[in-house]
Amino acid sequence: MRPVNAVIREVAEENPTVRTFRFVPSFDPVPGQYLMVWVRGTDEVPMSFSYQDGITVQSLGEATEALFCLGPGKSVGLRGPLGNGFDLVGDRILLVGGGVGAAPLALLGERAREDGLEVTSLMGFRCSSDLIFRSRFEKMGDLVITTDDGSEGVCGRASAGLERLDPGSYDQIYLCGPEPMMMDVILRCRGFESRIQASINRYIKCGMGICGSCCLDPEGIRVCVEGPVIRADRLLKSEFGRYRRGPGGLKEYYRR
Amino acid sequence: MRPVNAVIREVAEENPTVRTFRFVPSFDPVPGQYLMVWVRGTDEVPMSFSYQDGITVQSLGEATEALFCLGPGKSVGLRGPLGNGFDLVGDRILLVGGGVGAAPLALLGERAREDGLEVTSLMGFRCSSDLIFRSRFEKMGDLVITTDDGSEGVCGRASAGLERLDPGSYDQIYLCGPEPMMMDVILRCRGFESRIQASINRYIKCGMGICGSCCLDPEGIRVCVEGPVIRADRLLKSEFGRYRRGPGGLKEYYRR
Amino acid sequence: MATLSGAVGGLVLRNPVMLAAGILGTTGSSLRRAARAGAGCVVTKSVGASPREGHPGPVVVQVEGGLINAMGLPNPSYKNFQEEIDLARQGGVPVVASIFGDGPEEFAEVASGLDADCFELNLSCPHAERYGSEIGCEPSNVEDITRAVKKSVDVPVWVKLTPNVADIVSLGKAAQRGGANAVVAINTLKAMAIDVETGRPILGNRFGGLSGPAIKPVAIRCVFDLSAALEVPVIGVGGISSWEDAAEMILAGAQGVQVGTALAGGYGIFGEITAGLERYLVRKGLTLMELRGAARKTP
Amino acid sequence: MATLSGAVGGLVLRNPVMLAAGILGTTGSSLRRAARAGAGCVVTKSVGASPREGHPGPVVVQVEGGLINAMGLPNPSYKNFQEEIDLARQGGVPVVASIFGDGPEEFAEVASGLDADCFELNLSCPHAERYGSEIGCEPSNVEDITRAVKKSVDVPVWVKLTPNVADIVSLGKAAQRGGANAVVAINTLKAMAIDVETGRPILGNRFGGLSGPAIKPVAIRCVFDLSAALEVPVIGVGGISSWEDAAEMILAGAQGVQVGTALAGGYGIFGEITAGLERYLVRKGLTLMELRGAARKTP
Ligand SMILES: Cc1cc2nc3c(=O)[nH]c(=O)nc-3n(C[C@H](O)[C@H](O)[C@H](O)COP(=O)(O)OP(=O)(O)OC[C@H]3O[C@@H](n4cnc5c(N)ncnc54)[C@H](O)[C@@H]3O)c2cc1C
Ligand SMILES: Cc1cc2nc3c(=O)[nH]c(=O)nc-3n(C[C@H](O)[C@H](O)[C@H](O)COP(=O)(O)OP(=O)(O)OC[C@H]3O[C@@H](n4cnc5c(N)ncnc54)[C@H](O)[C@@H]3O)c2cc1C
Ligand SMILES: Cc1cc2nc3c(=O)[nH]c(=O)nc-3n(C[C@H](O)[C@H](O)[C@H](O)COP(=O)(O)O)c2cc1C
Ligand SMILES: Cc1cc2nc3c(=O)[nH]c(=O)nc-3n(C[C@H](O)[C@H](O)[C@H](O)COP(=O)(O)O)c2cc1C
Ligand code: FES
Ligand code: FES
Repeated sequence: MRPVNAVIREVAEENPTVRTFRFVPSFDPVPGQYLMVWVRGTDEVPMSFSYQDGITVQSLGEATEALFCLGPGKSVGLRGPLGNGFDLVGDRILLVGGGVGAAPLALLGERAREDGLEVTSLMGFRCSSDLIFRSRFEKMGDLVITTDDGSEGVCGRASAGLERLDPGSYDQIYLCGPEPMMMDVILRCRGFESRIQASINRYIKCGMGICGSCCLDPEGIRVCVEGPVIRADRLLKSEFGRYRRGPGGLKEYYRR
Repeated sequence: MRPVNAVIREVAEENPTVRTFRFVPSFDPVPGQYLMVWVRGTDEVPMSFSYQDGITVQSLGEATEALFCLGPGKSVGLRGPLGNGFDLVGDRILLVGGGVGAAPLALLGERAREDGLEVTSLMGFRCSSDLIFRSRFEKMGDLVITTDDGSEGVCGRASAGLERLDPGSYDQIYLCGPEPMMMDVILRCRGFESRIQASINRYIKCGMGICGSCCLDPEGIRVCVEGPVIRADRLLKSEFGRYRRGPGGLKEYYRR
Repeated sequence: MATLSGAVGGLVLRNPVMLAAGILGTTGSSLRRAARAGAGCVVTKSVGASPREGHPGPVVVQVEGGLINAMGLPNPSYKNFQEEIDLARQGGVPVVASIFGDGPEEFAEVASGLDADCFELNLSCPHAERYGSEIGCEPSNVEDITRAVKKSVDVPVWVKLTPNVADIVSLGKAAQRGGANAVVAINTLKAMAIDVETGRPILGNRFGGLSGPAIKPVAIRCVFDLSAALEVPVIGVGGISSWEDAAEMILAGAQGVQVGTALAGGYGIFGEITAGLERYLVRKGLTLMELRGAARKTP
Repeated sequence: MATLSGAVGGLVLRNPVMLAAGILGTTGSSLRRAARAGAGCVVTKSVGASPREGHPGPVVVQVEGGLINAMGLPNPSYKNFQEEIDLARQGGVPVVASIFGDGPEEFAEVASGLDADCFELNLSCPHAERYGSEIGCEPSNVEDITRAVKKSVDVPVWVKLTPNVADIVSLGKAAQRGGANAVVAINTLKAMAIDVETGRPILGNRFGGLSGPAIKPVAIRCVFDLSAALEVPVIGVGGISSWEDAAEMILAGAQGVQVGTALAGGYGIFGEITAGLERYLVRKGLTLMELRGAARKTP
């Protein structure tokens, strides 16, 4: 399938560096699936669905900055929904997000509520002005917020907020956020890794499982098609949390 | 679709120059549809279905002779069913065949009987030893046979036998045989050409309506896909009966 | 209402969507039918100096995304072809005679022997010995043959190029030097299919030319490169089977497009493509001219 | 039970079905996974003298019958690649390092810097300036580069050829003269796709290479021609996505086959193809050797 032309219907500023783009047409994604967003003239980058018809983007570099220059009426090319999304399991679930990682979890939580599940959310941000999707998460059920600077909610990382909850009591935990934060949460949940699903970030180029850019050591999991949602027990046996690869395949280690 | 490999299951000698080849696999043709028969190493030629799984072939030249060298267990490549077959119309029908043109009519008549139609057949051959499918036609209903030399049935061409019948009394007449014979029948049935369907013969190469080898003047009817069965009223407005084209597109006129 | 009419390679056409050479082009009546079905002009089957029956069958084999053909240039020779052109002209659109030969003299002989609205030189058929791409892959041959035909006729001359080379642009430049009014790209890609059950090449001629959607990305690329490098217009052909394909080809730089293999779906294709193009131009508020080559202008 | 094992281009393989260059070949782990999934050997992503990030996206676009890619040879350079090869070797099959460079010296530098079971010289990538087919369409370059690499390593050297030329056989002969142990054909066809809504070339690099079923008939033809003309074995690649495709390629004359685009359907493709080939050989009562090039022997 060629990229589908999608017109930007609406842009919402979620915080100073994060915006939500809503498109026509809409899609039918499983929460956790992603789109390859072709910002014409710049690059094509992966973005998770935060709505059926939308993505929520943090401005980071060339492609995201170019996207931020596009307002309603402008268009992008979209390939998707791609990859394997989250699998809803059990009756009581916990969402743990960090920063823009809240995006796919918001869509997941809303889907879970529609299905009658009980949803608790733990969302970490750097500071109160970084908060996104507060009302979406509040509508779903309990929401614990953490901020690095304590300007809102619990002071500390999302993992700090975990102490206020009983993670073992949830049927399933869903993670999305910076890799060290996700690794931290997983390590604090040793013993029930198999009940944790994480949407992870790797360099996605082809999005169709052939170029090899997104593969996880040592199994060679193709994140773009077998992920981006992967169970924590598999992640623990992988490079996850230690390094990822850059666009040319060079390993980039996380600082400990 | 590439040519399907078909194994010859059985070869029956219908008369000294005509043989029936039955294949595995079988097909699901509308009577009147044809196959492109790839006699490997020689040529690919069109042949009408005379059975669901068979064709009945007159040895004429290179390809048909090469086919005659193949016995049970040997294989050919088949493309089909191709083209538009006969359309069964009404309750009482007449089949008029000449020589190996009896082949598609035998299959048609059997199908008509299954559907409860009344079938009369008029079949012309050169001499009694040329007769094919006598018992198939006899089983369907009335059968009038003509031979050019009078060695069996009515003496003369198939059209001569027409005088024994009341062609206007049939809901539909189905023709297949040498072009002058078919033209003769059609001309004798002026007034109800629109109730006559004829399976005609043109140089078929691609069998898919693109090469232009089979086209009928002056409308440009692509016999390979719009035919080989064409209604006589359309034929009367065409080159039919006057000329056909050879493999290079040269016109070959029929002697009158 | 957007208009599709305009000049294409020295002809004035009601629309830029043509019947490609060798497709339903052996008889005047099938050519006329294409014209009546909406083609902007029609190109005949390639005709040569003497009658040819073509290769033994199979002459076509379907493959994924297209088909391979090795018709072998069957034709009744130019000496028997004028009546077909005359009949085709009743369709009301220009009739382009596709011709082939083994060198400048034979090409000129065939062209001089026919009265047509335009000639398209087949220097690109990949499966006929001594003809087509066998001579057409050499720029000097392309130039000489183009010049020879230009000298012998006073209608536009188009040169159809083969993609089976490292540098199709050098062929286009040779045609331009020879005086071509347009180049046509592409003819089929050298290809082959083998029957797995018997190990036998399927085509009677063993080799053939690949056409259809499979080759469209190659054709788009050739047209893009040619139209960037040449002053004469480029006519795009290869895998066009929808208005989107035609638009893509025009965006790449084509002044006109030809439709071949897609005729397997019937003559309705001309109406579909022209109607689709018109709607598209209206929706975009663009003229055909503005569309042409627009892909080269994007930053 | 028919055996699929045998010598291919100087290696002894358990089966002749390989992972093609640039497909899931950036990391040792994905290469090892292909080996464990049943590949007879694995070819790495092409690596060069210095790290490259590749072209901006889109780097792939799906088209009818295949896809066009313009990855742009992203790779961490040979200096950072040995650990990937070492890990890949745990898959238990030979690891072929695909390498590229801008001339004989750079090719030799890269080859000397890696310990692999075989080298495949990428003289055919159609979308990286100064590399691949830009140099690989000249027989003299092919010969010189092959010779230079042969001198600097003592494992087999394969040369991967571009089909974007008038005469791929002359490239194959050049590789043979240079001492190649096998030639690999084909790399992708020069191609392009344009977005109809915006008129923009879709690939970040504008141009790319067409792969997948669309190009199989072209690949079959190249392999048929090469294997008829060369003494060194030919390894066939292009559009293979089933055992029938692999058989067709072997019938055309291939000693081994490589699978690329079909990996989009998952690693299971290796098992499917080898199982299918085995059943086919048993049914036909043939050995792999008897199958090879059988299409050339039919009358
Ligand atoms: C499955 C998946 C879902 C994602 N969902 C979101 C989301 O919902 N919202 C959001 O803001 N971000 C999301 N990202 C991250 C987003 O893709 C990158 O932020 C974006 O690609 C940055 O591109 P850039 O050109 O602006 O930055 P650049 O300056 O090119 O790069 C900045 C950093 O972004 C990352 N990056 C760049 N290109 C890619 C790529 N092709 N694939 C993966 N990472 C890349 C790298 O870590 C790089 O260092 C997701 C990533 C993945 C893999
Ligand atoms: C739709 C259709 C159905 C047919 N069904 C039958 C059938 O059931 N039984 C039967 O015996 N014959 C049938 N024929 C005729 C049959 O195709 C020819 O007899 C056969 O092609 C002769 O081939 P050859 O190589 O043996 O003879 P050649 O020596 O090549 O030719 C002998 C004559 O056969 C005709 N012929 C040759 N090739 C073709 C071709 N590709 N297309 C059409 N005519 C050709 C020409 O008139 C030619 O002069 C049918 C033809 C058509 C068009
Ligand atoms: C059956 C067939 C016959 C053809 N005959 C000719 C021909 O006589 N002369 C010619 O220049 N091109 C010939 N071609 C090539 C087409 O004109 C066209 O260049 C090619 O098929 C690519 O276009 P398509 O993909 O739309 O078919 C033929 C193609 C086919 C499929
Ligand atoms: C995404 C992608 C990346 C490729 N990278 C390389 C490469 O690095 N080196 C190379 O020699 N060929 C490369 N190729 C070409 C393939 O190895 C192969 O020759 C081509 O794709 C045809 O085979 P296929 O149709 O099975 O894919 C690449 C192909 C694709 C699709
Ligand atoms: S991004 Fe290409 S394999 Fe995953
Ligand atoms: S046989 Fe080719 S168009 Fe009918």
